[in-house]
Amino acid sequence: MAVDQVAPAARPPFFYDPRVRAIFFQVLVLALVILGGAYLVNNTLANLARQGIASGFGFLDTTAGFGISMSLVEYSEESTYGRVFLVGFLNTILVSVVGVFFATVLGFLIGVARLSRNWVVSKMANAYIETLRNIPLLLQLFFWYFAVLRTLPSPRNSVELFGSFFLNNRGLTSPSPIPEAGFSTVVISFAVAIVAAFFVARWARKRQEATGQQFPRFWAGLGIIIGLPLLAAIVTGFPLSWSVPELRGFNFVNGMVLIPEFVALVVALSTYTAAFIAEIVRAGITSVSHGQTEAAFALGLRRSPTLRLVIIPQALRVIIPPLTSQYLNLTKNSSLAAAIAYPDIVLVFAGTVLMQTGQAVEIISITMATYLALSLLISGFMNWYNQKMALVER
Amino acid sequence: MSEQSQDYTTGQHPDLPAPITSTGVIGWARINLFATIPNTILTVLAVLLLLWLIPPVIDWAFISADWSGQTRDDCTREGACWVFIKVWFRQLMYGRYPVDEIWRINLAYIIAVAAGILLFVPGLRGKPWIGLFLLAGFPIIAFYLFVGGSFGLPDVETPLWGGLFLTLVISGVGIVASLPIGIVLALGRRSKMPVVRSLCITFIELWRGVPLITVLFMASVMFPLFLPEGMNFDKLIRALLGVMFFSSAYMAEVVRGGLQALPKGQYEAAQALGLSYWKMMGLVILPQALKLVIPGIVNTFIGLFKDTVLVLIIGLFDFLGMVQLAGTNPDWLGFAIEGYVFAAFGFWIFCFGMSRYSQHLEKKLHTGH
Amino acid sequence: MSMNPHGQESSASGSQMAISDEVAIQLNNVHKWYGQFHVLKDINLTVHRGERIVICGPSGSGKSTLIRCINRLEEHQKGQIIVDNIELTGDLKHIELVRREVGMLFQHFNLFPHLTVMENCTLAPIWVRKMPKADAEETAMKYLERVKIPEQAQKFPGQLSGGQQQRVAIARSLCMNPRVMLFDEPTSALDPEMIAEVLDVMVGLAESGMTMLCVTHEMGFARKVANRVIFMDGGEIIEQNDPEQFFNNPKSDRTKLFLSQILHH
Amino acid sequence: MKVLTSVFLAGAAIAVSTGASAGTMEDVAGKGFIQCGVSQGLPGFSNPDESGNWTGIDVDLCRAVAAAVLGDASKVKFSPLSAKERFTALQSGEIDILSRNTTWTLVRDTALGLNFAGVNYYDGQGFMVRSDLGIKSALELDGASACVNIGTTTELNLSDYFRTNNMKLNPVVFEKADEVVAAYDAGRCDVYTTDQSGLAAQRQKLKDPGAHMLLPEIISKEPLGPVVRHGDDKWLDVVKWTLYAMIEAEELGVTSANVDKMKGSDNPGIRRLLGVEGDGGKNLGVSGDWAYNIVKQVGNYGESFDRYVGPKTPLALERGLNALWSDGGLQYAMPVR
Repeated sequence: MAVDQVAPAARPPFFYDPRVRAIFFQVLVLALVILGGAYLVNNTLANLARQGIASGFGFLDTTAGFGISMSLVEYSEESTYGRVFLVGFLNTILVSVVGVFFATVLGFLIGVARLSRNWVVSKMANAYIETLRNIPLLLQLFFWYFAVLRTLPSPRNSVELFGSFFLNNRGLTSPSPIPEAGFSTVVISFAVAIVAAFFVARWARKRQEATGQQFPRFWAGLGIIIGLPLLAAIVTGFPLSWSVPELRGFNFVNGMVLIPEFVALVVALSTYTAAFIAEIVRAGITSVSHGQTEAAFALGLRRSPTLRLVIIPQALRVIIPPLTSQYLNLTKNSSLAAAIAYPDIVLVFAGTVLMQTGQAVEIISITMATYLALSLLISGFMNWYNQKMALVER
Repeated sequence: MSEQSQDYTTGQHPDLPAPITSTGVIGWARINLFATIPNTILTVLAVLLLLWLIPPVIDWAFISADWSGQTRDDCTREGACWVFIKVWFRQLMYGRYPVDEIWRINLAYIIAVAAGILLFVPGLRGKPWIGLFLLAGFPIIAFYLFVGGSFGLPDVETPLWGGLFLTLVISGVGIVASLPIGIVLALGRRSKMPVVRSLCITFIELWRGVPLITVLFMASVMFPLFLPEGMNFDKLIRALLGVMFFSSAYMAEVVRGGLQALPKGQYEAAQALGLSYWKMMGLVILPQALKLVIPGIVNTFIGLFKDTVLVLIIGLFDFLGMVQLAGTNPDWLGFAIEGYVFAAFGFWIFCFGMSRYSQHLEKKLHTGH
Repeated sequence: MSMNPHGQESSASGSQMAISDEVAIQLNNVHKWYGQFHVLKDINLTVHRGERIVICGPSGSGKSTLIRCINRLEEHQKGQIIVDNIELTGDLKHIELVRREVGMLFQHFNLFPHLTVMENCTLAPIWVRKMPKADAEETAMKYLERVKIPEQAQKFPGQLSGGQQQRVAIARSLCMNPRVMLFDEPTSALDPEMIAEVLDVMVGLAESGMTMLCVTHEMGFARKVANRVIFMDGGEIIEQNDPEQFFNNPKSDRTKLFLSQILHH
Repeated sequence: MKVLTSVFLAGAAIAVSTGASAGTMEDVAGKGFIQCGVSQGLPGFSNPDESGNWTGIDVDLCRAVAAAVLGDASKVKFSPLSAKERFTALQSGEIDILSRNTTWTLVRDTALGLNFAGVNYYDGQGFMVRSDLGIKSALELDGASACVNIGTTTELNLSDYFRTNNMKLNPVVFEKADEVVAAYDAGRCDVYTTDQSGLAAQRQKLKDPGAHMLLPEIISKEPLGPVVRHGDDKWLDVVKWTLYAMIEAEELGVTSANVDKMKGSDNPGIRRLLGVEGDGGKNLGVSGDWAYNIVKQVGNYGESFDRYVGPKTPLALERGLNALWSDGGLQYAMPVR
């Protein structure tokens, strides 16, 4: 049988052509999804129309008429529902950022303690991790809120700390700073100090590369960042006065207050997430093989540069991706605020506004879209970071 | 040393006991507790912390706690009032499920536990079948047992379901339903077809990107509007749907991890043997990938199990919800702490047990691979 | 034969086995790119039934890609690949048919670790050839005996040594009763003492008249069984000849350089 | 997969109640019971006992509707609903009546697609504070923290009141009533505000009810009543007239104890109400003895009130605004004729 006889193959029958199959299948799936979606949308519209339920996003301009206990931006009862969204959103961001900060610090501490050669410390860290991560966060939140709230005194019997901080069951009241003329100088000098510290570090690195001489850039940088604003403050005569809280009626006026809902939420979120971060940190550090330490020691590096230049960069590469997803979890978990009256987006927007207007579809969609956007932002950052690290790896 | 070594000829050194400072209790303590001065300080501080923390808790929970009685008046002592838990125990476990019908729940538990134990018997043949039964057959049996209305069992409405039972139902349905959906989504996400892939990615990232609480809100206030007039789902079913979407997105990512962990050679060898896509997946790839991700599945289950408490926010009385309900009963005010401690303990036992199991599996897979 | 510019294969005589006139594999002007990278450049090759061809060349020369195109693990973008008179196109049916007839061995064996040796061998016969289980097992046993490990049939691949695993892989391919076997560096992941046992099986296979395409650097094997050696570099076939001529009298400088590197080490 | 799908479908089939789109009336007659949305636990209005039996005046209203439509007051199933879910549940047809101390407002009556069928409790928003705060009036509450239920009219009234009186307010809002009470009890707030009836009910849930007092101010009108879906006039009529029948029965002195005897009364009003004369029931689309069934099985309005919220109950609420119009109250039944 000669090869020459094989004619160029005819086009395969369409049902055996993978491209045709793929297109057919995809069109089918897409059609099903679109049909399903259209069915749901149609039902929803019909339901809304039949019962005369208002729809659309016009409600965002309506006056809210209710108060919110904590707001980072100007808010009053006359503000609109749109403003309520902003207030809730910012409160969500605030509690997430603060929670992430404390969770990271606590998590790294406990993760390192878990690896400590001290038996008691290591076991205690282990007990912490195993206890906290195996109990639902909501339960812990109730504990921190109700159990701790009950033990705090009423405002009249506040615990006084340093003369101007007051702790009671309305929260922690502290003096609030009031900037005066010249305060901007201090702020500017702070910014300048950060830039300067950055350049000093760069100069130090360049010099080390060129001459081999080393320079204590960390301490120098710290000195600049603290020293320069301090100097500016002294020169301008401390242009900051404090509004000291005082008890009037049955609550404190003036000063600023950290409401207990915020404190409970931050404590619960950060202690819970810290348990997971601790495990991540431990896994990250143990993932760097002991051979790396030995190799660094054998090269004559001392302990601190070994950690700084060899171990930590490698451990971080393992730690950062799961750490980011913990940050993501913490942000999403902050929605539990709704259970303890912290005015986050779920409580004030998906809660109060939803009930006032009854526009469930619009409001739940906005809320979910907001969280989705936050998640995509964080995971986008994570992907960027991973790619960067992967490049470094090769 | 040098004098000693002279006594022996080469190759004749007997074993000497280790110095006392490196063995036994003292040696252990020296190494693990008092290696350096900072270490010693740390040890002392830690022990002080424990001494400050633990005795009051033990005293409250055991020594001065009340254990017997029927009413709150029996709680006379300083410590915890476990009578509260005792009186409410049935509700905490089964909600308001009719007393005469509770045997149905227990029967389902027994079947599940028995099948579960069989899974642990080493060397038993047909474990995959038991697994399949737990995932496919058992839910059907449980469904008819719990809901009733057929086989001569009286109907039990879902608003009566509650307590730990409801928690198990929600997390169980979530995990069992999410497995097949998650597998399909994971395969879709790795598909070469752009439309399928982007649909799967959208679905997965959508549910993973939002908190469960908003999903549950959506289930409770938005789903009803999606359905045509005159048709609606039970509130529990709606919550279950929400939980299913949510957990299948997470499951998809777990399964995808397993698919990615398989070397490319496995796909190629299967193709070279002439297996079609679905045969390759069903016979070669998925069996391996799923086995690889069992720990991940268990971890997802733990997460889901903990997350189910959120259903109390939409008014279902799960384990924690029932504890809260009991705590606000006018006859039993002031014992909320006992309730919360009991709930925490219950959740902890389940989650800790499962996480130990998953760690054990991970180790086994690690060595057995 | 006009399609083949070299036309040397008929003179091949490295082996005692007869070569039929029947064409098993035919490649005409095959090109392949990975993105912008041109991995296969105008490959023309005719393999007759019963021929045993060894392909060698430096790493990255496209030799693995070439044989992976033959059972469509890689898709070529230009030219014709015809296996057993079936042209490889997008047609799923054709791909399926070709894969049934072409067995393949991998560098890393690629046994399925979750199946026993026996199950590895019977998987494809049962599911692709729709063979009854008992028949499939009988066939599998026959080939396991042929690769000299019938006693390992109930073990899992993880319990075997590398050499044993590769022999199982050979048996697994043979169970499909292929007309052509492709070998992608079958011994390069093995410890030296295990290479011999795999090569022995391969020699046995060659002697039975199997059409074989083998990417390998085992030059001893090439001398012993190949009736043609192909040298590839930069995605092209540089030279092909019978082993005698190829090793003793290479024509191209690139071949000479390559041979000097692998033979004098 | 297939098995799971079928299980799910089986579950769905059982859980889906395919209410006919013909109307709630036919729907109810078809399925043989009324699905009634109630609060998750508010003593006196709707509260479950340990075995899941519901009691309260809101519950009684649903039972009365069942008695009128189905002739059997026990043919009711209750869906406990949170404040957030209640309207959706009604809109979507999950429940047939919402009887969950819901305030009648313009927005709810219009933009939410609801219809209020009447008022079964005239209430007003009040304040509760700790006695030891030494406060006598709500006007002294400047700067106070107030615990309140989320998304209720109460929350809005509270804001309005503080605004009009130029006082500063720190609202602390919770989703569930129990959480509001718990937070107030824990000292998180100076004042707890909700409908006065609610204050009386929730007060029982405080650790030491005696240590708290109600302030005299009533800052709002809170007419609470049953709600039905918009656009189903027939069903609206039934619910509306069920409520009126209960009030009318009290006006006429017909009680569950004497209703059988009253059937023989020669008072034409009573005869019309109990279906001895006229065809009110037929016009309403129910049986002629609908009102008889209501009174016999549930009782008249006054009986229901006294049973669950009146002075002899732990709530100890006076009739006040809820007295009959003839006694100086607001409860006034449209003539049943």
